[in-house]
Amino acid sequence: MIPTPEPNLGGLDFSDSPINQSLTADDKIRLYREMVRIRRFETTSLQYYQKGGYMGGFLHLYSGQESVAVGCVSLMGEHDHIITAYRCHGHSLAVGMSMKECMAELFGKATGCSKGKGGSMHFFAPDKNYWGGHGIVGGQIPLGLGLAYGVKYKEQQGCSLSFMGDGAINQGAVHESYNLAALFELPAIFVIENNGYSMGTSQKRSSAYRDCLAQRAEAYDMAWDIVNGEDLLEVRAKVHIAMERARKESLPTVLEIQTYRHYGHSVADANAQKYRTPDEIKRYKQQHDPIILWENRLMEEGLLTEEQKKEITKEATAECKEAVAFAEESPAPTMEDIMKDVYWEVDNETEASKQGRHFFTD
Amino acid sequence: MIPTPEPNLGGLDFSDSPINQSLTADDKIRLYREMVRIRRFETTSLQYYQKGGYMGGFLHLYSGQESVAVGCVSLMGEHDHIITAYRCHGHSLAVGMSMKECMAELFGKATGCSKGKGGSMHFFAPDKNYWGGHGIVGGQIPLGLGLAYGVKYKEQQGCSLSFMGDGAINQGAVHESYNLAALFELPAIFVIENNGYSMGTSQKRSSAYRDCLAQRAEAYDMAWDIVNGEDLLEVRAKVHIAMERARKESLPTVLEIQTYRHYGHSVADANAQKYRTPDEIKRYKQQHDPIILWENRLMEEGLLTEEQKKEITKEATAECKEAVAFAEESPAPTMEDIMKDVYWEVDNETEASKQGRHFFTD
Amino acid sequence: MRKLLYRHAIREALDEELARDENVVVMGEEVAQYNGAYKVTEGLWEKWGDKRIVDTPISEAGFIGMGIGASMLGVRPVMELMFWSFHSVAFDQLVNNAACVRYMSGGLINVPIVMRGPANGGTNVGATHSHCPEGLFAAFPGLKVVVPSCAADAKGLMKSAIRDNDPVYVMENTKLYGIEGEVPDPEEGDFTIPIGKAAIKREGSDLSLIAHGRSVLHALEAAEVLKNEHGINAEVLDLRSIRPLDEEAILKTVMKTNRAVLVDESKPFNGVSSQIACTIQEHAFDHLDAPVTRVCTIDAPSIYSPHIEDEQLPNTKRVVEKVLQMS
Amino acid sequence: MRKLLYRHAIREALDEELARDENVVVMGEEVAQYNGAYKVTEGLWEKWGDKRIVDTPISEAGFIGMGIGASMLGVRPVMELMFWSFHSVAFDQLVNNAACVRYMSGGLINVPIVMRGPANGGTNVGATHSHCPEGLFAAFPGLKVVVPSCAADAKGLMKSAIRDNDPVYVMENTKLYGIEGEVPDPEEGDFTIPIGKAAIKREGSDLSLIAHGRSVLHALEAAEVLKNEHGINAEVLDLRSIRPLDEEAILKTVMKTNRAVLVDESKPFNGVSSQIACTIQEHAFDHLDAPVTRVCTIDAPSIYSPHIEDEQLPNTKRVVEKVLQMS
Ligand SMILES: Cc1ncc(C[n+]2csc(CCOP(=O)(O)OP(=O)(O)O)c2C)c(N)n1
Ligand SMILES: Cc1ncc(C[n+]2csc(CCOP(=O)(O)OP(=O)(O)O)c2C)c(N)n1
Ligand SMILES: [Mg+2]
Ligand SMILES: [Mg+2]
Repeated sequence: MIPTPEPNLGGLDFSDSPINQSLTADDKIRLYREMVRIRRFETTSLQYYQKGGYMGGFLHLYSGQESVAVGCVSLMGEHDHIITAYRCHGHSLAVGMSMKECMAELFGKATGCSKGKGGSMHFFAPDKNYWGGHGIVGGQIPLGLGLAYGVKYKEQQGCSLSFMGDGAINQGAVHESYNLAALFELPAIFVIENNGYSMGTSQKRSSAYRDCLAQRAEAYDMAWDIVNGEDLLEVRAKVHIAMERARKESLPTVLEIQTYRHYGHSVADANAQKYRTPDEIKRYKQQHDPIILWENRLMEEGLLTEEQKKEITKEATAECKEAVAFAEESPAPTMEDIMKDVYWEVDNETEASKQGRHFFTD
Repeated sequence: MIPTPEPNLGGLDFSDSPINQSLTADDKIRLYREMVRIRRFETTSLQYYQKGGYMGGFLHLYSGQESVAVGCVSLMGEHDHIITAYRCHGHSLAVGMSMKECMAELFGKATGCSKGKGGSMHFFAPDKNYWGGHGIVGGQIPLGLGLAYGVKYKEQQGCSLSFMGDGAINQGAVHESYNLAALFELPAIFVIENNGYSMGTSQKRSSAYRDCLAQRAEAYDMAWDIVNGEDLLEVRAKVHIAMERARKESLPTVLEIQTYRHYGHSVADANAQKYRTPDEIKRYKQQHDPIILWENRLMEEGLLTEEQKKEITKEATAECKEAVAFAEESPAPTMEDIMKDVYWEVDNETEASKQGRHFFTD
Repeated sequence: MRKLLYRHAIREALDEELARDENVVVMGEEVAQYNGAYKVTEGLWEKWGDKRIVDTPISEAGFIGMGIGASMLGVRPVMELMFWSFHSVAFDQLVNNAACVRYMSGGLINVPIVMRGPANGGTNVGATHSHCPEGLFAAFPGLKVVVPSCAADAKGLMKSAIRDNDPVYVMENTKLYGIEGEVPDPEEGDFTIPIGKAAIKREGSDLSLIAHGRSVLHALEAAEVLKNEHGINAEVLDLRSIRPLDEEAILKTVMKTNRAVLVDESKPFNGVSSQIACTIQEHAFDHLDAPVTRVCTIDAPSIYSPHIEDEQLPNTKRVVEKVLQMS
Repeated sequence: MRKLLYRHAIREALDEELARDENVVVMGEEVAQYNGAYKVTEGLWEKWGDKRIVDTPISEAGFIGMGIGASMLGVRPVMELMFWSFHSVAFDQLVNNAACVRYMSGGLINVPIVMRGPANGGTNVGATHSHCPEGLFAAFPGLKVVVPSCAADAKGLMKSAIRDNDPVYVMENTKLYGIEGEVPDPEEGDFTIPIGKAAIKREGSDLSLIAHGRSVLHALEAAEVLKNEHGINAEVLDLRSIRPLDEEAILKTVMKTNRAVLVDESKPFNGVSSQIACTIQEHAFDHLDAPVTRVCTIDAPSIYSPHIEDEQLPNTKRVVEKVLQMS
């Protein structure tokens, strides 16, 4: 039996943990830059969404949760894989996707990361071990489990990180995956990004639980931990432990990372200021913004100056502007494009693709 | 938080518990008779299945598990409902269905409880608060939850008992139901009839768990208990507590009742003597048969004589014979019958049934 | 006549049925406190309270199964799927428990439940959120499938669905929620539309456009273009329900015009229109002057790009083109 | 030629592919230690061990999703559904993740997975266990659906399915598992059958019987009866796969015989045959001497009773009757 941790929200300092001690000043600035880039990207997306005529569908912003994606991805090595839900821009940029391909995707352009076929919820970069961006709540979790299965099958030392929200944990497929991960001893880490709400429903109104959501892991005799997501170092320290458990012992973990989203569920959220009080939102933005907290720490440590800070923001802003220009100028997918990327065999014009009718449009 | 029980398998004597003290001698004999009837029914079914030509499809026998259905059903009142999986003959007879309608169903006859449409896995008697008999593993659990919802909605003091196997607990729908039951505070009791195997797979090979399967309830801060199913009195004592919790406090419980099936998974189980050693089977049959154990107790208590015992067996045997005769003589469903019982509105020839085409056979 | 938005027509139907029958309960994700993701249930929770309007967690298999179980006891749940596309996580409950429990019990049980929500493409939400499963569910005997194309139908069919003693799956449309239409005033009496009756939405003589849901709007627009620009006089039949299906009305219009073009947002393989073409050729073979042809969604998963998604769907231009191609 | 049971032909296919490619892994409930509920995988666990032949818990959504995820990394899982009917609890993984992830990623990902298991009625197991979902899955672009009717096809198509880089759903049949057929000896070389090629199983001139899966057997038997008792010479076309569909072969036989009767174990609403009738009338309209008609499963949930279930399904008698009814 794996011992269960005491949920620790006391605000311990995780800078001592080896994985954090190894961070150079450059590393720390890089983490800062990543978070700022994500924040900027989201602000820019929002701006163009609201202008109208640039994007369609949904836009689920990641602002406020940056430390989670950036912290986790900063720990990934060659054989570590990541998959997430529809609130995926943060993870996408964190793994190294360019703002251009991401913005072009939002703009529905053929130069987008998914050629304009996926949209906001469906960014992918398999070459960066990043497997999306998935719209069906909880549906990505069995896939993430499969990534862990693949890593183990190929006898690599690696793991998968599968992200979901606090609402997603009530999907049956998630529990089936917990059981399979524990039973098959797969190097799978399930990360609950707990921002307190699934759309307009608070954690208490959607989930029955004992102390916290991650604790459900005990049902499967699986390790778990709870993480204060506003602290980038705590994220790194605790996720690292889980990743090492996965890589070295081939054992799964459920992690609940407490975080907050600054905006509504999506840009269309008509009740964004109703189910959460304006006070609550303000408090989180002012006191728990992971970027501000990290910035303060770097300032205190003397690693970041006011100028550097401005410079980083300026760069990110410029990058966004370029991305928008690129997206705007890019061509839209054509009618012929609609029929591509359905079957691998057809796209590759193999022998197999030449037998029978694959598509039923006249 | 609901305190979690110490799993108690020490063989305590539950005869003291009030619900058992209230049992008259007649009651105790009746319980015995019910179990014997079920055992006989199964033996007879098996016999006719093996003869060939009488039944089709699957036959999942309940022999060895009788104390579970009989113990649970003996506690049911007016507003208590029950639903189970495909291994349903025991529950069906326990709620008071006649052997005739059950045997006729196995024989695929129009006089069967489901008019020959359901077969072995699908017995129903809504007039007895019995909602089946369901073939998709775990699929009945949300329905059972809905029965609890209905009871609460109608402001009745009652509960639902939803039975499943130890393999079924790994279906996502079960977990969704656990969460909903706890969150909505529904009078739902989930009974895991743990016979140690799902088909050829032992508990250890299908489920990750800490101490036992029912303990997964803790993930939802739900009450749970583990029950030695070979002891009818323990079944009654512990299930009664859960039912009272449901009826009085409108709170759910997960119960794991340990039991054993004497036969293979179904009559077609080619490996029935492989994944379980013949020794194991023998041991359970000889030392843990709930009927023998109850019989011994009644004998010891002087409530049952050797003659009475024989008489009861004889009666059950005669009842089976009659049931077989009834089933044999009964007519098979006709081609017209195939089209009945699809839509309520059509069967009742309502106005609604007269608009448009409902069926697409020429 | 009084005009209502499609979404408000549905809300009115729910409100009236909540008042009529205390067993009616509206359930789904965000239907209560949030007023519904698409505001269909706006104000109902405030009016009817926690017992009648119930928010659920994101557990479609669990809560839909729960609704089915409750309906067996006589509760009459109206379950919202935020998108019908999410049927995929509750499929077992939808096609086995709801559709088959009556049959498997030899008629002892019935399941008076309504499942409702939007089922359409055209909103740039990608492949997983843009399924049109009306043909898929109509394939299961035991189920009824209704697809209203206008506000009046949305109200009248919803009320019939709630009173029906069998499971009825109502497929609404996010692109129609904001469209206004005439709906009789409740003062004028209880307004219902029987399930299984198609409606001629436009009389014509040269060919029949047969459609359901939002495609009816494209058919009507195309009929105008055909009339004005090509002198072709098309009849438009709105199926309104897919099962039961008003085959009589289908065959009648085809026998009148001798030509049919089916407009159907389904993907072409086994879309609703596949079944209808099959039926027409079987039962009106000698009346057909040309093969039945179809305008469906172009056969690929639904694309996101707002620049092109409308082209993947049936639209007025594609309908006109298809008609003009007819021999 | 060497004869093999249908189930052994599949096993041989699995065995050969396990040997050919170390990424092939067979997974499902009871496939390993139990040898498979229907003994299709008999002996494979003993031969290939725990890594290649994997027993799973009863968690179809979980383990099928897991297989899809692993396949994105290049593992090539062959997943058994003990019954295809259990698709209902894994539907999201089957129609969204397997079918759409390639599209939604703009082609960056592919899913080289096989899902296999029996999909048929006729074994008296009732409505929930007797679904024939080949038409249902073929409706989803991104998926391929294969339905072998004999041992050789079962082997040859299975091997092609495993080598295919897209998701292929192979629908077997418990009523065929025990039927013997000629299958080329492995000594004679690697035996595969391309997916998407129909096969003329009997030449004829008077009408075309078009079928797939077990219905091919009924069609062949009916053809014999028609020949011997009625002097009617029927051609029998076995579709072998539903998507890709060999429309060329379908149209060719119809243009030859000018009459088609479709034999299809699907329920009639949006059965595979609905789509095929729709296609034939569209593309061979002028060649048809009579409407395309169909013999499907009678339109109700599948009945249990062994006295009558065979009558609910297509069978030789019903095919002959349907042909004789043709004008
Ligand atoms: C199966 C399914 N049901 C419902 C939805 C609609 N939906 C999308 S996001 C969402 C809320 C999810 O909340 P959570 O898991 O907490 O993630 P967050 O949005 O907070 O990141 C809902 C209900 C969906 N996409 N898929
Ligand atoms: C969704 C689904 N998957 C698989 C099956 C096939 N199946 C029927 S019973 C069974 C084993 C169930 O074992 P358990 O839940 O322990 O119940 P028991 O048979 O022991 O009573 C399996 C795998 C099914 N009917 N439904
Ligand atoms: Mg959340
Ligand atoms: Mg069991």
